[in-house]
Amino acid sequence: MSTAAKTSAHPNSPPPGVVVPESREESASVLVRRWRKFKSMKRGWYSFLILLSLYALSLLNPLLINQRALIVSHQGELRFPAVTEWFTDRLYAAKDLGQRAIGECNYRKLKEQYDAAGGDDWVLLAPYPFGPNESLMEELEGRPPHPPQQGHWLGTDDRGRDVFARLAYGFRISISFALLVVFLDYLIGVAAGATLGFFGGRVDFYGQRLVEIWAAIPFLYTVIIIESTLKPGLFMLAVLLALFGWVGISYYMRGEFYREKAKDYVAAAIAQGESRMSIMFTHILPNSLTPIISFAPFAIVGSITALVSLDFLGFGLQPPTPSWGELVNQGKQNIQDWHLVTFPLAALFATLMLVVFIGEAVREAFDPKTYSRLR
Amino acid sequence: MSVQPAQKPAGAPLLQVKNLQTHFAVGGMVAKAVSGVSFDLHKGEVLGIVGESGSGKSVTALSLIRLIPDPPGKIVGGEVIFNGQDLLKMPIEDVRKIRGRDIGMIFQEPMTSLNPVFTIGKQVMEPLLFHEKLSKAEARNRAIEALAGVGIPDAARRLDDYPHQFSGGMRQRVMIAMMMVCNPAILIADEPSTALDVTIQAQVLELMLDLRRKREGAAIILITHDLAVVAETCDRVLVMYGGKVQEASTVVDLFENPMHPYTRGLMKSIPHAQDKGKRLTAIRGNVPSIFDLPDGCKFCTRCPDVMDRCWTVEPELREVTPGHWVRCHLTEDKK
Amino acid sequence: MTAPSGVHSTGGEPLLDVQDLQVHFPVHGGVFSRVMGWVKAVDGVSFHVNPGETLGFVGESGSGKTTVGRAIMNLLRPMTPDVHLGGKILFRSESGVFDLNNLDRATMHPLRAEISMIFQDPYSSLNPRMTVEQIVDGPLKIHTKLTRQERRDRVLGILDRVGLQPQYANRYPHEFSGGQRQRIGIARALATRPKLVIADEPVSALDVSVRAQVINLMQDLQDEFKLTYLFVAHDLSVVHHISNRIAVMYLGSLAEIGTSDQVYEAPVHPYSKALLSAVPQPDPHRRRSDRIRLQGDIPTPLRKPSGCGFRTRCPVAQERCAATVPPLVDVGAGQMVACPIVAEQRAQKSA
Amino acid sequence: MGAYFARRFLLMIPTFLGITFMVFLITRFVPGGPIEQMVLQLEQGGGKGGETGAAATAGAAQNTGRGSRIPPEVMAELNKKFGFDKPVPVAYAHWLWDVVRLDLGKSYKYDTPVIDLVTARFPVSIYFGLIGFTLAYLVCIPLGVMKAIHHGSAFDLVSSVVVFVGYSIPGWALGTLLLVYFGGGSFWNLIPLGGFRSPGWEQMDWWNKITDQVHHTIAPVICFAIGSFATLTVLMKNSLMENLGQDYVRTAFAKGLPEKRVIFVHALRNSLIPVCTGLGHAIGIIMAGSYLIEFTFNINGLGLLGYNSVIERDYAVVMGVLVINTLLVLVGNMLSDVLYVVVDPRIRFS
Repeated sequence: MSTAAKTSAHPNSPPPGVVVPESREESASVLVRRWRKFKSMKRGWYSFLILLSLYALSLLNPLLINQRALIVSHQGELRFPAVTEWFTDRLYAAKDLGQRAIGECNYRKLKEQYDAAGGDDWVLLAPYPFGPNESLMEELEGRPPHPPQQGHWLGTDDRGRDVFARLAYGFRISISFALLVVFLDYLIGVAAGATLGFFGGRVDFYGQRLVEIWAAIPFLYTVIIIESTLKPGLFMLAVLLALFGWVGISYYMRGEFYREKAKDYVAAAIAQGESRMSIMFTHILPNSLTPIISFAPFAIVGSITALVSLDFLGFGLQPPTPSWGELVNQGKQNIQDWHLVTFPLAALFATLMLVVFIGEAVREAFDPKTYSRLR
Repeated sequence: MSVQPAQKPAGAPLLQVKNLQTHFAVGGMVAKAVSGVSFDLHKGEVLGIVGESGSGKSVTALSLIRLIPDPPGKIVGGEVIFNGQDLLKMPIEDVRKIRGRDIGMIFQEPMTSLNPVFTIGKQVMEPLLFHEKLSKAEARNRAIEALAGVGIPDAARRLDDYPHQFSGGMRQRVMIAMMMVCNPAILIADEPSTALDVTIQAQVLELMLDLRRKREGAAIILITHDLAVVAETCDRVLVMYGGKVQEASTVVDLFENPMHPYTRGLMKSIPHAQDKGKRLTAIRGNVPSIFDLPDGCKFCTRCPDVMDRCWTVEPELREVTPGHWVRCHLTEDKK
Repeated sequence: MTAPSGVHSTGGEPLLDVQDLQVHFPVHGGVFSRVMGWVKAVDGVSFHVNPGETLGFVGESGSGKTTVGRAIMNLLRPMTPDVHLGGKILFRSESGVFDLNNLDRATMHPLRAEISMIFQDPYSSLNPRMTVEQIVDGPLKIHTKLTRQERRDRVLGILDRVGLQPQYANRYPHEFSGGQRQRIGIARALATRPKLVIADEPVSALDVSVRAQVINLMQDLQDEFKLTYLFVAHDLSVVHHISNRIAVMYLGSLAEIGTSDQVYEAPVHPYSKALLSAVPQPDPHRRRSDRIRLQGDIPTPLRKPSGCGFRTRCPVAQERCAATVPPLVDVGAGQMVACPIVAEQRAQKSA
Repeated sequence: MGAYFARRFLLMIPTFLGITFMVFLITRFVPGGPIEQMVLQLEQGGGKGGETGAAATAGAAQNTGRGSRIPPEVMAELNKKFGFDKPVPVAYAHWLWDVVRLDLGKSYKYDTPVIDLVTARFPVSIYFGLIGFTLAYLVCIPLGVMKAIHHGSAFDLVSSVVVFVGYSIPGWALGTLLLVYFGGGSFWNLIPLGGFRSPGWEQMDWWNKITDQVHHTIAPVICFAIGSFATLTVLMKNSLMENLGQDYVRTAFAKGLPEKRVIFVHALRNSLIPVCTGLGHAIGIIMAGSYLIEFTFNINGLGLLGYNSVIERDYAVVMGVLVINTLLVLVGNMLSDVLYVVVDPRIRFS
């Protein structure tokens, strides 16, 4: 604490050499203190770091896990098939790179071909040179799904696609999707809850009735019906899930707004002539976000689960999008192929576990409760 | 060392508290909420414990019957002698037999201190069923009696009502009935009237004092922050600050001759009708957090008469005049 | 109503003249949440406040004293949908007399610089996410055209005046004790140099040793800035100490109003008498033996007794008290009492 | 309070209308509907059943464009049969009127009244759902109470890990794992691959009937239960711990009551309030779970019926299942409200 605080807390100044105990807490906003608290919780913090780096890494999937080569040097000319495909969707035909085949170039074979030829041409493959949607049926022996084996540690699915590649891409999609859904959930939920809680009265009464009606919709079945008929893409699916996911958040938000609105700092803001918008957004909103924020990781768990469940039922993202749920569905059809169920579920489980750990830590940081006991 | 009243009542004290220490551990810091409180409670007296927030008065009261929430609290030392036994060393099961039967306790918040899902009757009957092993019918009659005794109209019918059907004042009456239904020897009241309106407060305090009429020799410990309430109801008073008793004497003596600078400051802080219009004499500074108490005298940071040694040496609680105990270096010098 | 002259009263026109104020809160119920009844929190209250004086408002919980303050601040309509407000709240501003009860937001807005409020709870009345400077700067930002630096200087000046070091400006409310927080609240209330300050139980939540500091501070500031206070509290001794005049409220109505000494030393209304006799005295020699014990609880404002609200607990109640709501009657020297029975007794005595 | 229930009850009506109308609307305007299905069948020479599932749907969708080979009279007749000749509100009103008379229409696929299909499947879903939920409550309430009482102990920490794990595994995911590892694929053969009962159950003696039923019940019920396992346990624990810190608990101790009585009578009674009121909402959760778990274990319940009817565009059944599902959710919500009133006197008397 600064000397100023000292003089006020102790109007009598102590004689030299006498140390008066002081509060050690330094000045920091509520949010900063909560962030520090979160960081101090090791399990949650490390889970957060792990998940964050995995997600960051997965954003680079096209450079790490891809059947297309990173760099091809053909007749002195450098080409970057992976990057080109990533940003422009352009593919290189086999014959352009000197491969005797029809259609797109197979870079693994191209590399063998160049290496065998021993010329100046060379290929730099991705670290894991198989793509998520690439069928390996021609290269692998037997009928798909192939069990785990050398080069394909997690085996292939029923169309001969590499399971690891699909898992990795599925991770990226699952997390992105969940973040999008939760963001939309919060957008709708906060807006609805804040409106009801702030205006109260009749707005609240009839609004609440509408929300109750909405909440009584059998969510999963309705989504399945809509999914089966409209076949939306990733963004529309996220919107669809968000449309059914915001209700819980709006309840929380409404309650918080009611609670905060009754506090005198809001009365003070009205008394000094703040505008309604300013009261809502700069005064009440920041103070009512606390329980909502601590709720977010669990909302993410819910969204990931919802996506995987829908994929499992066959009503999720459109094929051939790499998807964990779709793999599990295949596994359910082929129960002798244990790897089709085990690996995606392990990935799902590990991911959710990390998020749950983060959630526990966030909750503890934002809403610490000390439970005490009497006897 | 224990504080004695000026005129020693006959017989041994009803309750003896010796060097009570209760600490709270929060976020790696330890707060010495109560550090070495000693006093005697005699039959038939009303002992007031007065102090501001953080003075340790409530924690002292709760520690007497070991109602300290753990974590974060812990009674770390001292003795509480009742009927020749140390309540702090007794098995907790035995303390429970004393709670509610021999020592009753009333809390500050009437709105939350009753169980919302049980009827008033059930809650008032419980001590009778457990301590006196009465039959349900007997207990019911005694409960009706007790409720009528605290001025609840139509008690027999209201027995089956739930707490939320009562007003705050009425709930506090129920609380008193519940804690006095077994006629305890000691009633500890922790700010029993603070949450109530003035007119209700007067009723509730009077009801409590009625206990002495009902049971001869019963004593009351009244915890409050309000010196006026002390003046009106108590026989003897302890003034607490920073987890320690700073001054103890009879009420008359304390108001006529306050010796501790803190007590004097408190008295001057209260507006008196005769001094209307004049500035109040305030104590400077703020009540320190119990985590940041000074090493020496706990009041040294705000004391108008502070001396160098006050910062380092904590004064002893000394009997300055018969029955009037003060913890201050200034009174030591006087002697 | 003729104005009893206050001690500090400068005479002339009152700063605030409240006429027959009514605040009724709706009680909703039924399938479509219709209004099923009204809580008459304030039911026909008239009083005035002279410039420079302090009018104390006392009463127990549910008496409506806080609601009066909030009605003057025009806080009720934005906070409570469907609230019914009746009567007039005439405020003498520099730019004329306004009825605060019938102003739209835009017209009210500039007046908010002239009336401000100090709240009871030093914890909930400060936004926990704002620094002290942001809090005190709030009203300045809205009501003045000062530059950032000018505002900052002014904020630091006010903070200094209420006894807070400038280093505190960047701290958050949770880093202060109750007394310090209340100083921040006072600084905020004074930022725009208002004329009228409504203090809603400003010292009730404070420790005794800090309470006196804040009372002193408020009195010093009143002298320095020529403030007029409407001081709402339940602690009679504090109200008596700080007020020129005192109004006693019971169940939404005024029971008695008069100078501070009149009400405190010689209350006339049975309720004021009971209230005063219930106040414990900090003097063991003056223990009350003559305490007037009121029976029962304050009725809920939802089911107010007919006629005089106090008759259910009143020691002198008669049958006729149930018939009509007693008006305030002058019982001499400007002391007004809403009880025909005691008023008649007075008249007989003096006759 | 009467008004409260009247309001809850009245609310069920717009809710029901809103949901059914929305879905009704959707079934109207999307390709691949029942007409296309019929057209497809007519083109293929009629006949019902045969190829089902996604393949048939895909075929139907492709065929929509060239349905012109069907004579217009036939098309008109088909349209009339499904009410497509009327404007949507009128058609909806007709449908609604039928529903009120408990006529949910006829499944084109099974050629049976929907109401019969639904009533036949309904007990199966409820059987698994109820057992699963009862199991969850039986495990979670004591577990939550134990965790609250021994908060911070080794037991609490270890069981927390179990709870976390449970939270991170969706029920159907556990189901597929059980099937792969214990369903006789490449590992153990302990549980049947699904179904409600073995074929030929009717002919078994009573002992085999029971063992067969239990055999088919265990895995799905575990999956049902795990869905609410974590939330329920944590809810119970937190609720009890919160109540143990309340003032009235202190009062109860101050009265000298034994610890057992304070915890198990005073605090527990209060902490069961949120847990009890969740019971009604459980019906909605059971229904949602039934789609996934009946699909996983191939159990012929309401969920699988709904799933298949969606795939086959059997809209009469889709609407029928939706009606039942919605009604169940609404009744469940109502039940929750009733329970709330029963367990909390504060609501009862206000």
